[in-house]
Amino acid sequence: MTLSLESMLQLSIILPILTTLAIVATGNKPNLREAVTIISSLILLYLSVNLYQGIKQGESISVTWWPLLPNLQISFNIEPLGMLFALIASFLWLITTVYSIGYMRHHEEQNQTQFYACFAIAIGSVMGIAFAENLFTLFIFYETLTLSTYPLVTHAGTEKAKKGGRVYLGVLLGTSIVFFLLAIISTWFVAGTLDFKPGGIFDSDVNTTVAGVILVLFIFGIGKAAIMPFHRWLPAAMVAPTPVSALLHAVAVVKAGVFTILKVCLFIFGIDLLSILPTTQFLLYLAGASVLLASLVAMRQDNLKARLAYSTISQLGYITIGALLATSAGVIGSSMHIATHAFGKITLFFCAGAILVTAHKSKISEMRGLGLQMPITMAAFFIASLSIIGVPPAGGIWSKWFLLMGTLETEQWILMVVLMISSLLNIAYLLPIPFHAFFSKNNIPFANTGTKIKEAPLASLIALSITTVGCVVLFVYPQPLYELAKAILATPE
Amino acid sequence: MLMGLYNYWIVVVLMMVGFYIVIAHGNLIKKIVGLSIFQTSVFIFYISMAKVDGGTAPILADGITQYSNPLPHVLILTAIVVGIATTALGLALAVRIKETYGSIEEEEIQKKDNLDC
Amino acid sequence: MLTHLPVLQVIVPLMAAPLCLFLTRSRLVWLFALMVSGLAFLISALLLQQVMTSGIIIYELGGWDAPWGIEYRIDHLNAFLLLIISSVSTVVLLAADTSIQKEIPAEKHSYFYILYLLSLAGMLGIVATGDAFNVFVFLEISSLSAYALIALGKDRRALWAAYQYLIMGTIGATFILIGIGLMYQMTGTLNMHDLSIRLPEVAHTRTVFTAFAFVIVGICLKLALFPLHLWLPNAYAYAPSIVTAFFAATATKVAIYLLIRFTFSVFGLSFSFTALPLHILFLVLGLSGIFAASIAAIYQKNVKHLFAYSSIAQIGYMIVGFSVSTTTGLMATLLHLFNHALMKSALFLALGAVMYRIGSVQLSQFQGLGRQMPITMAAIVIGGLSLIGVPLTVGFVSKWYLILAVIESGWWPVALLILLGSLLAVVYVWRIVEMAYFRPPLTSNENIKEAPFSLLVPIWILVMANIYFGIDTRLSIEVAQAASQSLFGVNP
Amino acid sequence: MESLIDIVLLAFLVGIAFAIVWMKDLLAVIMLLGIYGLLSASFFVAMDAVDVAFTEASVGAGISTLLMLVTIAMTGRSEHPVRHKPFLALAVVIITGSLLIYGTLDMPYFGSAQAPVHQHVAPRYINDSIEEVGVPNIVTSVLASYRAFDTFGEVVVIFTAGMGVLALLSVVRRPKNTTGDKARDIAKIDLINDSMHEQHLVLRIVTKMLIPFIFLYAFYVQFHGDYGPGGGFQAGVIFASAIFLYAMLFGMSTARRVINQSFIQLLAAIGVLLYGSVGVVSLLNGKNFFDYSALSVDPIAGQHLGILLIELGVGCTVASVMVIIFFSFADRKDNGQNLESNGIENNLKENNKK
Repeated sequence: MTLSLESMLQLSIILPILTTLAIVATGNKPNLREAVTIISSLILLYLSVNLYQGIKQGESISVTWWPLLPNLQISFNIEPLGMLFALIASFLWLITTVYSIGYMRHHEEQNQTQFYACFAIAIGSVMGIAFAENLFTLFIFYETLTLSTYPLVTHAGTEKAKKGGRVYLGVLLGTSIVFFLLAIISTWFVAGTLDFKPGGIFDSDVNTTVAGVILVLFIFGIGKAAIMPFHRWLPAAMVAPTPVSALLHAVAVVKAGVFTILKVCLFIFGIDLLSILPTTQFLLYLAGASVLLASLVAMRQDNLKARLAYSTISQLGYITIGALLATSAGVIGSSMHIATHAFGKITLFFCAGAILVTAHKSKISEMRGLGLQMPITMAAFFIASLSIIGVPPAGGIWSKWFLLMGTLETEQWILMVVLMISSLLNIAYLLPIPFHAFFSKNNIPFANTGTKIKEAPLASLIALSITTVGCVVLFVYPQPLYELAKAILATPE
Repeated sequence: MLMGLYNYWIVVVLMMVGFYIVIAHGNLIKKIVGLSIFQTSVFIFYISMAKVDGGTAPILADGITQYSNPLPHVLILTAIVVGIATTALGLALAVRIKETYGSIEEEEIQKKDNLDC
Repeated sequence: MLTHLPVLQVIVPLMAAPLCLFLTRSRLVWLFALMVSGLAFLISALLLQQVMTSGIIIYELGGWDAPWGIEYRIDHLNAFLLLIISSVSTVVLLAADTSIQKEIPAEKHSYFYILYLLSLAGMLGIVATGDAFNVFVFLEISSLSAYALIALGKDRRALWAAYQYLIMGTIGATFILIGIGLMYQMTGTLNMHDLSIRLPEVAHTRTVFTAFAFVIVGICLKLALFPLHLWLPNAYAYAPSIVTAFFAATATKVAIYLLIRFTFSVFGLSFSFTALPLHILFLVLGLSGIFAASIAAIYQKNVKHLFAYSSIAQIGYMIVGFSVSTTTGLMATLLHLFNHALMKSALFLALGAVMYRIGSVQLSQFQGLGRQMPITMAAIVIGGLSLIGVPLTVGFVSKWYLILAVIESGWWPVALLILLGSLLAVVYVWRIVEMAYFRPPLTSNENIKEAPFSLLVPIWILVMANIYFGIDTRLSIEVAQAASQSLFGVNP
Repeated sequence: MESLIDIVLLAFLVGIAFAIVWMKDLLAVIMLLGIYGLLSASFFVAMDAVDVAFTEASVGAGISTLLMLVTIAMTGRSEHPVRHKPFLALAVVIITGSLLIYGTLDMPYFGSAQAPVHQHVAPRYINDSIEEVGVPNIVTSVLASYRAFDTFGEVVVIFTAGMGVLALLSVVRRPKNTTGDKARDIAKIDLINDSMHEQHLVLRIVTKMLIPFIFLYAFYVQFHGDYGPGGGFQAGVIFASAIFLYAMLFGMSTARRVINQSFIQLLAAIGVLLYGSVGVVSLLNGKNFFDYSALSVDPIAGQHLGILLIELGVGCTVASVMVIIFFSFADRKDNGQNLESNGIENNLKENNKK
């Protein structure tokens, strides 16, 4: 079967939507339904890898659909950053699917068909975001992503889920309608185009105040990047089933946010313009504050998922900082951090979910000694924590290294200190968890079960092992990732 | 000016009396009466503008050269019909309101509606 | 026959209405009315096509040339409106037979269809005509039938709402009549085109100014422009569902059409916007309408009330686009005219389905409906998303142009306010979503099933139109642009 | 002299209008409104608008007064005093009024032949209508030919009102109207008739004699509209008023037996259709809608025929809709009293006591 790269690109967006239909059609037969999901996620991964090969050979792949509004096409084009995002997303979708089959069945959740269907739409939207050729297309998929994940977040259907969903939708839809859309229309008005172009689309003599305001609108508008003060939706979304949280935090939603920020910084404003805008510095400090504050809040959380959520907010700040630094090191660091954080965070969430379904624990204080019961899970947790902190032998160190380089290059000393402190805080709030799980034997709430090993469902276990291995691989063999990240800036002008 | 516009000024007063009855009175029948006065006054206004000094009714006859303008007459014929149609419908509504609410006073009807809510 | 399309457009439903009395069974009357409305739709589509290819069509009634006779003058704007009205009417009628079974006593069914057709013909007549007084006559046809249709609602409050509407509507019509009289007095003509030529000579007079003010206020009453909107919520809430769906989509649109026609074509842009400070006036009224009505919508207990208030807010958007008075602004208004007709008819028709099954549209009755009537509720959700302005629905398209128009004029804070207004829409739409999906069904509603097929089909035709015209915007944008440009005197 | 009449009439109108504001007794208000209508009709005569005066007299003073009287018979005749302070209403009225006064300042003076209304459009009607339409009454030729479409709209408006009133007020006839019931109904009617005979013998006999003349007059007005004031609308109203008179004196049930509900509805529809079909015929003959010259070889003859037919349509619809409206109100009233006071018999007893 020889498909042109263009049709592969289109297929990778359409496939998940077709999958949705298939899932709904096969809703009554769980086995068939999940087989459909797995097969299509395999195909999607295959498509992404092929596209990646194409990109590596320097081919340019772009497709234009139809103009939604005059001169505003829905069109797609693959560049390295998008490719990177698409690869991560399609790979992790496969893993998450495997994981959720174990999780959902074990947990006996209701409405699983709705769950898988929305899941597939969400991935389709992510693909659309990753490959979008212009801001307009990106925005459309950005919104479909928000809406398709809403039923996932409120899956439980309880009063608490309703409240969480309210915040989730309120913040994401609110910021995107009020700020993001305004920023897009303003850009359209000022620059006359919305196409992503290396080096930006604004004229060199553009009024920097106006551009600066637009930048602020963008950063505030992209609520998915969870920059404080628009971060509330992330902890609120923790009411979702764990695979959803994993998806939100590692794969789809937050990554779509920071990805969009990177895209906007690089291809709408361009590094050169970005560095002279009057508001950049302010936004950098805001992101820095976000990093630090979120870490501090994370320390105070006893609920594991909530702690991980705040940790995510803090890590997203890193990526935003990298994008706003407007240096090559910063950009490389940011893009690599998308990948390394994705693997690290998804592992952590998988572990949290595994603990919940197996030991029915969600509070950190109750997890002492759990390592004896669930050694593989807790070991994976440990390695993933290292990746988030940025210590060998996990991939996180590389991205953090480049980010630090970026701050050094631009002599942003305060931010450098912020990053360092935050890493220390990471240690303080992540490492005690596996540590206590393995070594706090005195205060074991599991005394009656003894040390009998009772691990998570097999599917979940496989999934979390793979992502853990991924963390390590990213440390040992970061070359392809680095190449891809470097290629982002090397795109011919 | 006084003689030239006197007619129109009176018409304005008539219109406003009708308008006042519509918006200030609470009785549904009275409101429709007000509407009638309001509309009839507008008719008077139209007909006034059609008049020519020394003219006669626009029915062609020998020996007459000056006729009043027939167009406003035509318009007002239509408007009168519209007026009676509105009045009939309004009264029908008032009758039904009386049957279901037991009153044709605005305040009492509002009060009953508020109780329903 | 093609040359007679303009008059057929109005005459067909107008003469079909009395014919209904000759049919005995209400099912037959329905089929007949549906056929007639479908024919009107076909005619309007042909008309639009004719206008798009060959420009303005003039039709002299009675063979008398204007200004002595009455002429129909179809340009892009009219043709667009005719299409909106006749298409919505047809789809809504499709659902009528089923819906009115439960809302209107059987012996009144034929009157219902007669009045419906008269109302349709009245609105088409207002839009098609090029004569100011003829506007008044057809305005009354459509209004009188509207009062009666609203009064057919089950609740006794429908009577009171219809009465209030009658009073307000008649005041509005009389104001318009006064305005037309003053214009006639200063120019001697009633033909709109002729007026637009003769008015500039006397534009400086106080009489013309007064005429303008009266026409505008009269239209705004019909338009339910904030703060003259008080008649609208109850009228929409207590009318039979079919009537609400039809009027919400068309009645206020016709008033907006009149506003545009009188300010742009008859009085002329330069006069209209200098005689009265329309820019700032309509901007302020539009924005306050958006906010006041959206906030009121949030607190409604009756979902029909809720969407009625939302309609007032949406009128605010159209008025803001109008107040910008640039080609883009007007285009945004026209697009929203079309798009809002699609949204609201879909939503109110879906409420009709709920009414059919439950017999009430109180918000509290929506508990658990997401499970019991999933297809209907999905329609309401999509309609709601469109109302919010989510991409890939029609609501997004019009909002996009509105913001663009506002930014083009440099009114940045207004853009922000408009977007904030959309957030309020999120709130009121989501109240329904949460009620339907996050609560268990009421015990009294346990046996509620999905709405019958005959209701779902028209609802989903409209919902699909909401999505289709949100994705393929060529038709609506092209027509709106052509209409807007021709009003500004630019040759498209 | 003319202006004196003018001033006196207007002064009367203002006086009556203010009196209506203050009156609390609705019966008096309605009578005053009737007088208001009559006075304005007289004013229209003074303004040379004879056709309008005719219509206003029959409608403003006649039909609408009658309808209002029937209505207050059902709703009660006293108005509650206005409790809230009418300052807001007063302010709105004063602002509107001042705006209008402001608008009058640049108006052409009353009666001035130089006014634009007499310079543009109208001259053609006055000068050429006799050649183009061939009817001496210019109002008729404008109404029925130049602006025939407006008049068609007017007929439809009245038809709409008829349908609206029916939709609102039509009384559900019980299907169990078996022969026995019918017999009882007839007996009831006879009972009323007898009692009426005793009471209003003179009135009834006079009415019986009058009715043919009223009909005759209606026909005269109907067909003479081309030459003098009058036409389908006025004729229709006069025709209907004869029927009202009959119904009032002989009782609704008797009137119902003479005039069948569905028949009268169809008649209303036929009027509209007759009017419209004249237009359709001209369409089919390849001319524009309502172009009467298509109706005959000779354009003027065509105009005459067209005007005759549409006036007939107008008369037909107006008369039947007026009857429909009046009957609906009157039926509703009887029905309401049925509910309140155990049927007609009680009323009869009351009447007999008097």
